[in-house]
Amino acid sequence: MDSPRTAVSNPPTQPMASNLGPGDLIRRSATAELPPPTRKLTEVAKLIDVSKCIGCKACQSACVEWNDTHPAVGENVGAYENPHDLTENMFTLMRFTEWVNPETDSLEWLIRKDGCMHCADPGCLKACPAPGAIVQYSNGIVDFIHENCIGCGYCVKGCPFNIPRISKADHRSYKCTLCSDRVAVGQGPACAKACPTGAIVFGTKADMIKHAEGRITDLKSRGYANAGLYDPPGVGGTHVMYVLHHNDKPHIYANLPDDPKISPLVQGWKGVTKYVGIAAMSMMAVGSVIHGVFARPNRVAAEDEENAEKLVEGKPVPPPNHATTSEGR
Amino acid sequence: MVEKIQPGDAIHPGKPVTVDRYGPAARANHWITALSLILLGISGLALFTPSLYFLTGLFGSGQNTRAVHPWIGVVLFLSFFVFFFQLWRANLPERVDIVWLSKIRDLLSGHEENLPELGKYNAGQKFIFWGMTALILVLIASGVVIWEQYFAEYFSIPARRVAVLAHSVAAVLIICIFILHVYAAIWTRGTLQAMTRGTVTGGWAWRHHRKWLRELAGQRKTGPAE
Amino acid sequence: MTNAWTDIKNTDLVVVMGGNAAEAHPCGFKWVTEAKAHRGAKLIVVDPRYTRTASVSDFYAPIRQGTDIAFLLGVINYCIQNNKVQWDYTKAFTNASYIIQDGFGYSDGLFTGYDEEKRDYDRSSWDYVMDEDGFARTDPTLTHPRCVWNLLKDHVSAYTPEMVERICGTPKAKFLKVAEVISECSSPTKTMTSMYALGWTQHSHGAQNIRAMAMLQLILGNIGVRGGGMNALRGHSNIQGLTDLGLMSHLLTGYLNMPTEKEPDFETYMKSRQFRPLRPGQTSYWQNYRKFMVSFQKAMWGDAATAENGWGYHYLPKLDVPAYDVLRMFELMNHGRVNGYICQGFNPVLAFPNRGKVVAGLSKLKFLITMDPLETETARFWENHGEFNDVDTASIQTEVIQLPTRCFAEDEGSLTNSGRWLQWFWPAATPPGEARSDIWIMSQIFLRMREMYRREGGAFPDPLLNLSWDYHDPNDPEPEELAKEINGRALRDLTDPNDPSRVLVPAGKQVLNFTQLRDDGSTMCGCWIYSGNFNEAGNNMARRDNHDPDNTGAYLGWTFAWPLNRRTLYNRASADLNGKPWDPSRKLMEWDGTKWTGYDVPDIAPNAKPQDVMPFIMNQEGVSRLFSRGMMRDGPFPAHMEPFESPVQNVFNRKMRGNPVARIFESDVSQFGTSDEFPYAATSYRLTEHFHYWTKHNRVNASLQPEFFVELSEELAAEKGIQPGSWVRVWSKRGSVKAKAMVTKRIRPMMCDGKTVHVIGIPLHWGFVGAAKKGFGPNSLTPFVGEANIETPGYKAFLVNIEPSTAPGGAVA
Amino acid sequence: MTAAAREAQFPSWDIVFFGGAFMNVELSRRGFLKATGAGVAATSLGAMGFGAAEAAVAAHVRPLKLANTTETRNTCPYCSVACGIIIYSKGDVRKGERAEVVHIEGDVDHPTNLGTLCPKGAALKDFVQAPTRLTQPRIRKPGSDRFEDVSWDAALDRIARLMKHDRDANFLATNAEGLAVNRWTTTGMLAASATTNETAWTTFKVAKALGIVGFDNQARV
Repeated sequence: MDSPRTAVSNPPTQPMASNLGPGDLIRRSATAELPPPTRKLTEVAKLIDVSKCIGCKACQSACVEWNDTHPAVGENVGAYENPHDLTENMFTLMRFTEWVNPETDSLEWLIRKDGCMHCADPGCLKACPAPGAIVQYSNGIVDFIHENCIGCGYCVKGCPFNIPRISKADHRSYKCTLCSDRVAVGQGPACAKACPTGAIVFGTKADMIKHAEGRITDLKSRGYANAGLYDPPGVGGTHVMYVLHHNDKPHIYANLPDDPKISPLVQGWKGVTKYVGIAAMSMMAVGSVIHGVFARPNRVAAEDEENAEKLVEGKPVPPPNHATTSEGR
Repeated sequence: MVEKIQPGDAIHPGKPVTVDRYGPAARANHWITALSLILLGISGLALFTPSLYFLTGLFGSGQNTRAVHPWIGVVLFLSFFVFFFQLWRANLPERVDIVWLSKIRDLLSGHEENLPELGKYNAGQKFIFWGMTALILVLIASGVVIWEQYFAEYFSIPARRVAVLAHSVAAVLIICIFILHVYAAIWTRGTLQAMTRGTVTGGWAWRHHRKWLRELAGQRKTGPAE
Repeated sequence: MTNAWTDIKNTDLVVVMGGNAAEAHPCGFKWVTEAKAHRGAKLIVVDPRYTRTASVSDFYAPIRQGTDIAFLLGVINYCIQNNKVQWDYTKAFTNASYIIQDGFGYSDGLFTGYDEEKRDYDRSSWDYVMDEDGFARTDPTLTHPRCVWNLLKDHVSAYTPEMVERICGTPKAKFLKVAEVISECSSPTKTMTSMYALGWTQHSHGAQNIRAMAMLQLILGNIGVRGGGMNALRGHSNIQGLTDLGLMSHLLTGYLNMPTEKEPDFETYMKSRQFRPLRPGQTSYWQNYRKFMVSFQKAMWGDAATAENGWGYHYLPKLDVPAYDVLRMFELMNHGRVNGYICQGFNPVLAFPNRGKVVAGLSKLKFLITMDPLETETARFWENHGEFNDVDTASIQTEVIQLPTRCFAEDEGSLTNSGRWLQWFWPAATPPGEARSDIWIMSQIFLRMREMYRREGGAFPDPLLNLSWDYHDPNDPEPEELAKEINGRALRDLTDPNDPSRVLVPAGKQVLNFTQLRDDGSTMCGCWIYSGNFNEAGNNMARRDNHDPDNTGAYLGWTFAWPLNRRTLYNRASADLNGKPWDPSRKLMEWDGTKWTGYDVPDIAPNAKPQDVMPFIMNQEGVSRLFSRGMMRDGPFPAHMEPFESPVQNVFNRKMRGNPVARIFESDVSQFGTSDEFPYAATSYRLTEHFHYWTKHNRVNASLQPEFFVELSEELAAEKGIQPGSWVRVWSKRGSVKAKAMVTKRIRPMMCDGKTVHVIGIPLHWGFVGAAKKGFGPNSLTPFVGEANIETPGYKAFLVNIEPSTAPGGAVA
Repeated sequence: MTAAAREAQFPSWDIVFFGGAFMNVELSRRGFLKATGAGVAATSLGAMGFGAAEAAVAAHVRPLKLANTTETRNTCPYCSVACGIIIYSKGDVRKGERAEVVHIEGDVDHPTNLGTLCPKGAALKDFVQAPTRLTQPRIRKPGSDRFEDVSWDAALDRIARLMKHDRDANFLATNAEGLAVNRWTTTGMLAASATTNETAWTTFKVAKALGIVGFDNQARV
């Protein structure tokens, strides 16, 4: 079979050194001078073939077990999504949409696995104020380093896909790590390993694009003329990609953004506002200092004190400058 | 519009004359506000730009900084608005403020005698007062929207993005105003004691707020001789 | 399953009907997606609901639950009308050419011989015309008007596309599309696989649902070939094993039958089991019945089983009714005629129909013993949980003993999967607290009772005292010892019949497989079909060679499959009468001139010439049966029958209710509802997030699907004023449940016989213990009626009513 | 002994990651993961002078939680696809140690599931460790509203006594025609379809020898 495997073997039980380290970082939040990476890893990607997905939630289950999270037992609100949204305890979520295809008038149950897209240009990382709380490895994984996270929620605003969730318990931000700990020892992500139908596959990004092409050809042969790969250029491409039967309208898949980008507001905030703001505050401070140094202080003269004493004592003092004060009366 | 004498303002004859400008409560409040603003500035700047992130060290950690900043904001908001209700009448704009502003060069170059006589506050002080008021409203409102721990979930992410941008811009402006305020207080010698001891000298009042002094004198609003 | 899970990748068309493979068997369904991705296979789903399986299908057609026979006979009719029949296969490998007796006929929805009083048929005329040598007469030209083929053609002719639409509610165009795609698989180079489950079995006419599809598969030539077959997707991990091992009322191991009162001695018992071939030269494998039976009896009673005592035949209980199935047991319980009940890993309070009757029955027991790793509703049936289990605790006089058992992670042994693979597994964890293995518990009960009988005597202690129990540690037999016992061994030296000096198997050694079993008491074997599982080569169930030469999906080196490590049943049918594969690209078995070769273990003797021995050697005919003679109580052909509770009447016979021969207990007759009172057609099913009533104990699965709900269409919700996510009450003649409403486009009203039919879907995973929210099961509503042949309760088609409601009393959390 | 048989004897080694039963995995696939930040490249990392940085690495990427666990081949107990699973435990029951399940994952060597699992199988650990697992024999007396703990001995003696009492009272040795029928219809048994064949055989022997005819399993439900 030529379909990619999600893992080369069962996870090892022998201690193994992790193979993702600081030398592999290509971006680190709030860090201007990152040492250049010591090597360039091949980019990886998780490909989610929505057309193969049966919505079984094995990915959710495997994710919870691997990451030792504790999603709450909620209630049914008349939908198959459970929990009802991503949470700090549920890094991935099947989203279900009952969509009637207007062209064929037939029902399609669109099921999309939501979760971090591992953008090449990650908005979360851009927004993050805490040095090293969000890192990007040269293989494309965007990972949250929770020890460094301060829980400000800026990543939430930075993310074009509405992914990170802040824990109310420990005030740290959580999302899919692409199982960086597994990838670091030669394993695919837990969700991809579990996926019963191979709707989730993992490998190099180049391989995944190739695999997607095969899937798209198959879908086109089954009548999905607009089948395509979702690898949005607005965020520089992603390391989690979708094969969609209707790639011309991603929004029908539970509001998957048609053309995601980091919001201009966030760009403005983290860009021009920061630079202009710092410049303005600096100029203000520096201007004050310069003025203070070079201009004479505004001192009260002895004459002023005398005038004040005269006034208090009822003696004549210079009259008010009527030309300028009369209006105020 | 008649400018009222602020309660508590009074003249004490002597050499030099001293004038009560701020009572103890007002001064305490001012310093609470000032301290809050400084802490907010520090913690806010730490989260605003990575180059200042080290400032979180003052609060123990980034987590603490994130946690404490909004609460300080609440303190600032409350203390400032106590202040606001004390001072807003004295800060209402007047035509004289325009004249004063038009001659601001004379002020900066030390020719204050060319400026019109002023009441308790000059246009610069009023600008600071109203600027702070407006920005604090923007900051508290936007701050609530992005207060992750309690309120953020009630607002959409686009709204939060607007809020975080507004918060940043407002913060930059308020820091600028803060610098102006502090510098003006230092440059104008004799001012600081208004907020430390609560009094200014008669000369200071004569020089900077002559109308205010005249009014106090005219209303015989004099305290008992010491 | 006739084929293995891994074989599904070889198919061209997957028809999922009477099941929801993606939902209930996701990892097996993988092989459907493989077939789609790599062979361009198509997937068709026919179901009352647009299911998770439908979500990845190429074509979906709705069908009213319980009308699958009409649909399938419609497809057979379509194939015959359009000459889409694999003729060579049908003529050679089915009984199409067999001549049927003149007495047999069918009219008004009934076959000949119906006795309304007895609710049974006189089946004597449902048989072949025999010649003077006792062989069945045939007409290979298929021109004889009484040959099976012409009777079938006539029988299915009523099921036109219009009739299918009228009965099933499937729009004609959709039915025709399905029929057309299926009929293409009559080509020898195209195969179709049928994947079904309890959506077909849990009807009063369940077996006939399956027969209808099996017949279709036979005329398309899809049985015994790669990518074909009838694939029953079984529910529990070892349901296949427990059935194979005969843990049922009417069975012994390996599908040997329990004797009945009509068979007072061993020879009488054997007389009706001679299974003489019905065609000259055929192999009828059941002719070896005596060898298997004697070896089984020797395994049970060792030296106490002798030729003189019919190998301990008198130790075996004799049945007076076809079976003491669960419905009968609970009926008896309600009459106070059952005192004790042992539930080993079983939760009847949620599993059996008409929960009210189940709980009433349990309340009349003197004692109930439960063995389970988890809490069950059954062990706590006496506990009041508000609306969720509203019982009067103090009045329930049942003594309940709850025994904690190990679970899979702490246990060792083999499980037989749906594809008949016996797979060994090993323990990994220490059991919690004092949990003990089921083997230990059963041994303890046995040893203590045997000791009591030894000491005190009592009713017929012999079968107990003589039960073979020579284990290393009688208190706790090792799984491997038991597996060896199942495989069987020589009790004396087994010599070559042609050369008595040659010892084939020395005394005490394991037999190779069931071909070495004897009927003279010289061998013992617990379960003949499993024999070969643990022979002198070792534990074959633990083999882990996952080589798959030429990617056929056979995996002959992986564990052990019964029988004889065969992976595809009837695999000889993958080749034509000359032994050449129907599809050379999909070769399974091939006759090389002297023997059968290929990727599997041949289903007939390896040197049986292709023209001589037909593939279906478990049938006396050697061929498969389009006409099943008198072997099924409800007809030799399937015929449309409505569920007992149906929104519409049977269009062939408006007076007929349900399956005319299904057993109904008198007390249950008044418990059937009518469509006037209960207008909506309900069905029950499993969800992928849960496994029966186990995973509600698991916090992860509980969070993935936390709360009981029912599914209904937007149209019905609008009509009833039901909001999505709001509480509704659903009730039948037998009970009432409260659930959250899942309003969906995936269920649409259907038009059946001029009437709008609304479907309500009721999943089955909630109860009153565990991590998930408290809820109900569909069994509170379902009728107490069994399948006519094997008494599988019907859960898939019944009538309910629905209304907006409020949260149930008694905390949901 | 064939290789397969040997494996059968020693099935659950901490196995095959570096060799062994890889038959169904393309070797070429193993290449890419090394180059993608995956696996086994500790030496190359050291060679690049990052040996000292490894402590920092640990703080970055979570250390693999399966390190130093025991691996056991098992079969998912739910449906009859019978997926191969691997149980990772702390401690080794084969060495007589206390062992606790740390994680359960699909077995990639298994031909049917190829390492995949469904949402139930993927969460098996929480079945093994469910708070509602039973740990102690208990008895509910007639009319009582609670269970009481009892010892195994007491529970089993009681069961044997109850069963013998009922069997002796209601065993039908012969029917009306005097034919030996050896039926015990007043006590029934439901056998668990999730137990092993070996358990089933034990259960079968005991139940049929006792003459229990009200005997069934989940085949029908």
